[in-house]
Amino acid sequence: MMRSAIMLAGLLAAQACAAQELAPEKIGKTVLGDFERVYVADVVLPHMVDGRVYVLDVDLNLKGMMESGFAGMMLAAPQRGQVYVPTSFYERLTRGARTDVVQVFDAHTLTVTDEIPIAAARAQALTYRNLFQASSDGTTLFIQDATPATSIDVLDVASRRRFEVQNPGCYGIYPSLTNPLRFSTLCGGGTVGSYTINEAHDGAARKTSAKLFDATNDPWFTHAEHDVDSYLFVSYKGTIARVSLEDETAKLLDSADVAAGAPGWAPGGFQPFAYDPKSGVAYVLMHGDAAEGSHKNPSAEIWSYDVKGKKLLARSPAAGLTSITISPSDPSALFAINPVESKIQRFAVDPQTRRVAKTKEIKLGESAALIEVSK
Amino acid sequence: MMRSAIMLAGLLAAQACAAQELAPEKIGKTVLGDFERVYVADVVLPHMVDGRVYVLDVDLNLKGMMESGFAGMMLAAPQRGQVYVPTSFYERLTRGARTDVVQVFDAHTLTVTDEIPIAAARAQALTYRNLFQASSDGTTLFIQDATPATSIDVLDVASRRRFEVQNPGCYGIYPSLTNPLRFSTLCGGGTVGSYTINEAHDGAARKTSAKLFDATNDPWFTHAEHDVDSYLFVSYKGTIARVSLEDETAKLLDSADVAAGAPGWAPGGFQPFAYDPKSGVAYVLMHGDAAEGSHKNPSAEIWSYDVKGKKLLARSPAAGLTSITISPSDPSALFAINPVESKIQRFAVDPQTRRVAKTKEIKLGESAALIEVSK
Amino acid sequence: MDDVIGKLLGAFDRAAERAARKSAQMIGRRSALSMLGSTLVGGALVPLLPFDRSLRANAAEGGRADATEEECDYWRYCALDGFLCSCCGGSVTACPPGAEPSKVTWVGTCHNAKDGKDYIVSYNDCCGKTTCGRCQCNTNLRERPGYRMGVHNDINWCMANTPSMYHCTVSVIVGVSGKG
Amino acid sequence: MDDVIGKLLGAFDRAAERAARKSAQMIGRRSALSMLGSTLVGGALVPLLPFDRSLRANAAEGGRADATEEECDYWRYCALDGFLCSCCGGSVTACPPGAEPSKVTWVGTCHNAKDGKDYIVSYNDCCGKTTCGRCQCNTNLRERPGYRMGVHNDINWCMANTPSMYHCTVSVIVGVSGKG
Repeated sequence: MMRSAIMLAGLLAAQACAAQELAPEKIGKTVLGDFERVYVADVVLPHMVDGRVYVLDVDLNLKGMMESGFAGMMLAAPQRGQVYVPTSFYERLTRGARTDVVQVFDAHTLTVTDEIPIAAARAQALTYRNLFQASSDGTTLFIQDATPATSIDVLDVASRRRFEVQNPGCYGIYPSLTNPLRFSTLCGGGTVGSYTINEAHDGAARKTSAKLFDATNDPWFTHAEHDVDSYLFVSYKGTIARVSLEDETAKLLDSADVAAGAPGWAPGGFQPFAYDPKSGVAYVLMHGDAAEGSHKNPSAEIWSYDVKGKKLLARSPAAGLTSITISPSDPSALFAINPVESKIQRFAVDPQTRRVAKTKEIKLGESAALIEVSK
Repeated sequence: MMRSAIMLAGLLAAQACAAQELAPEKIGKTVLGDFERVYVADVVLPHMVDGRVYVLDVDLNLKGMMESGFAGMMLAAPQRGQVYVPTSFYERLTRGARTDVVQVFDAHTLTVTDEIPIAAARAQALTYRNLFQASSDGTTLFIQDATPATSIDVLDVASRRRFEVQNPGCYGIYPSLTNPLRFSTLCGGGTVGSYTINEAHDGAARKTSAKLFDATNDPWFTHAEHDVDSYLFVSYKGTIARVSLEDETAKLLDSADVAAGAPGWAPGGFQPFAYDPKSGVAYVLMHGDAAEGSHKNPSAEIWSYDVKGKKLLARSPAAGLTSITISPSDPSALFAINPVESKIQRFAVDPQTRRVAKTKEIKLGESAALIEVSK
Repeated sequence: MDDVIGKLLGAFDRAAERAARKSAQMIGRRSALSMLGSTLVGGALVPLLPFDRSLRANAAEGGRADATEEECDYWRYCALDGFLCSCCGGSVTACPPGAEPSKVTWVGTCHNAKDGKDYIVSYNDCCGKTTCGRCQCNTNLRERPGYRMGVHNDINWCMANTPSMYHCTVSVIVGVSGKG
Repeated sequence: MDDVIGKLLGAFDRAAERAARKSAQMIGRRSALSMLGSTLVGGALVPLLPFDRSLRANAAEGGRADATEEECDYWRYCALDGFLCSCCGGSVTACPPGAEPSKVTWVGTCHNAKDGKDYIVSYNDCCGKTTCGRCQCNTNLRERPGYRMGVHNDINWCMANTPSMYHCTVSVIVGVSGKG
């Protein structure tokens, strides 16, 4: 096409005045380099068959997108230069046979280079981080199923072998930070179930923790953050719990109350907090007039909370956010989803005061719920 | 599910105070009756895989929807209680093998009851009425193809046999109003090509009219309206041409100039006029400051024009419309798409003055382009 | 009341565990589901309501008394995440044309200001049509994460239907709450 | 100029007619297209420009001189119906990651206020990704209905690509117009 277009342009140019005119151009294609990416998963509720994962740079320039189909999930695998996007396809868009696969996107071309078939039982859910995770060494993928009975599919990426473990009454996947054969799940009784994959890699034994939280009165959000050696969970009322998932049985290490001394305030959203392991500061999306049923309310403020020191460092106005994350390479950069204004926003953290201020935004997304920063 | 839910409700009710409480309910399904329908085809440009045809009653209550996939078309077949919706499906939503079919929807259940395979060559275009039509007796469907070379697929609904006729340099399908074996097409040279299907029903000879319009300086919109025995076309500058497509060769019968004496005004939109055969009045979407390139501009006014008497009867303010149609059963009811406000609107025609006034509207549609009223 | 729920919740988990043992040879979720059918689909999911009612806030409680059935504030919609079928060609309790009620559901407990009672509402998704897209609501009274699946609303409850495409959500009264 | 276009337009139609005769046995459009390849895909579509330039209105002509490449008023976008690739991870002339330029295109003739010249712009759709959805433009200078296909923009110009999914549109200068 372009060759002949240029020939043609030559023909036309011959008839035209020659000076200073713009030269004929070639159509380019775009391949992404190795910059740090902000991934925004948008399930597009009004058109759920057409979900997508947006790819931005840290300056919030949109660099491309990946198709995530109907209620797809996403997980970046930067060490492989890939992004995993499990989803469901139907023979006739909304009807006919259902096929579930993990689409393997090349992180530079944003094309699907591979597809791994999975059971048509994966949770067709809003994009929560902990419904689709990888083992600490990246060799194994964990997929939350719900039919609505819950189970977890354990998929070896290289061999594509998979097996299923039941997690009845439990939900969410929290891989051990050090042991690639171990992952945990949150259970409705307030316990944590921890699975250890057997040597044959075809099953996993489960051990249940003591009761660590009150799922009735103050449930934990399923979103969790990593510290260096432990996970942090936050509860509807604002308790931050530090939990070790490294042993056969999960253990509560510590807890702190973000909202202590601030009645009526509580965390909210789909990804209600981010955590900076270096400074030990959590950034929590907080709303006032908190009440039963307000746990997905958008933020009024971002609270900077010293988890180890158990101290509220700063409260910064930041309206309309339901998901927040932090750059692993630059802990002064927060990224958030503002579904009220259909925007993705960047915030800068003042390293002294830990106050947070909006520095950039882009109009993007319709039902975005998950935001991740990754090389 | 409902049975056991009701059992359960019984159980619970036994524990509750008895008086005046709402009774347990059954989940219902909805089947549509035989009312006159307003069909609105929306290609949903921001999510083109998820096009839909909305079904409303004439009071603009939304009654349901039909999936029209990627750049689908629609044609009601009320005598069969069906709606034809040709579209394209891909194995993996946006990639993989393409399959084109005519989906046959039951007009009462809005489910797909049949699928007729067609060539993967149909024009994946904005929903223009004349890209997908039926013969006067309803037995044959005509599908405009574009690869971009243009052809028309002729499909016998009962036998599903089809053949293809080329219409190079031409576009659009205008079935004869009386002869089910004849259909015409508009050509870039300003002529009309008319096809007559042979007795074997496997080919069609084409005859080309005299030059009827100036495709360079004042092209006809491809949207056309029926009179009793002829078609009406309108040009970019506002000429309404009456054309007979009943014979082997198309003939211009008459023409009139809607915009005569109103410099700067011209028709615009995707479905820029409607016509009432009983009164001979056309309702034309008109915009001011008309210029080259403004032919899809939304309306500022609706002009009521007596086509036979060649007289402008009324100018009524009606902003933002790009498609308009009329009820076949009630020529005082106009229906229009307002993409500026994402609304579907109903207008009443005053039978004396032919002035038009908005009477109802519903927020609906993202990229709706075609609106049809049908039993 | 809590006892009833506890038992049913327990039954749900025990059924799933039984299924798990039986499906040790990896027979696939569909089979597991059909085995669960009689307990799970047959009702065990409906009455999960393990929450302290004292937590209720008036603000979130009863919606607006004058809200229409096409508004998120309508009293029955107190824990509804999705599109109202009443805006999509159906009604509060009926799926729009072409859509099938979901076989499994989540529930809410909503306060009806008119009679002062609390009702258990089954939120059935309507399935098999493309997402309606109109009247999107997201209310979460007593909604809980997926480890309390029967009161979780951030998942496609058409999951057990074929096809499992989500269209919109109805709100069906299945009973009055014990404390109503 | 009009002569050149007339010849090319004629060549397009003749090629299509030749293909039609050859495809009398219903060999399918894909084959017909590949037969057409050398003339049709090879360039005949580009220079369809059969319009009286005197019709031009200043208002619709040149966009806004200060418009950015992410605005519909940018001068090259004078007949662009679709999403700007410059808002989707590509640029004015480059497809975003994963998208392939369309094999066939429509053209516009747009006035560049900076040098006072009119350029022939090829509007290539970028194909194979889901619709971008950002920066939707609909400008129609010298746009014509599908019977002048090479200057028609209400159709998916990914139609000859596999897959034919539409993502966004680039605007590529292919030459300066004869009257520029």
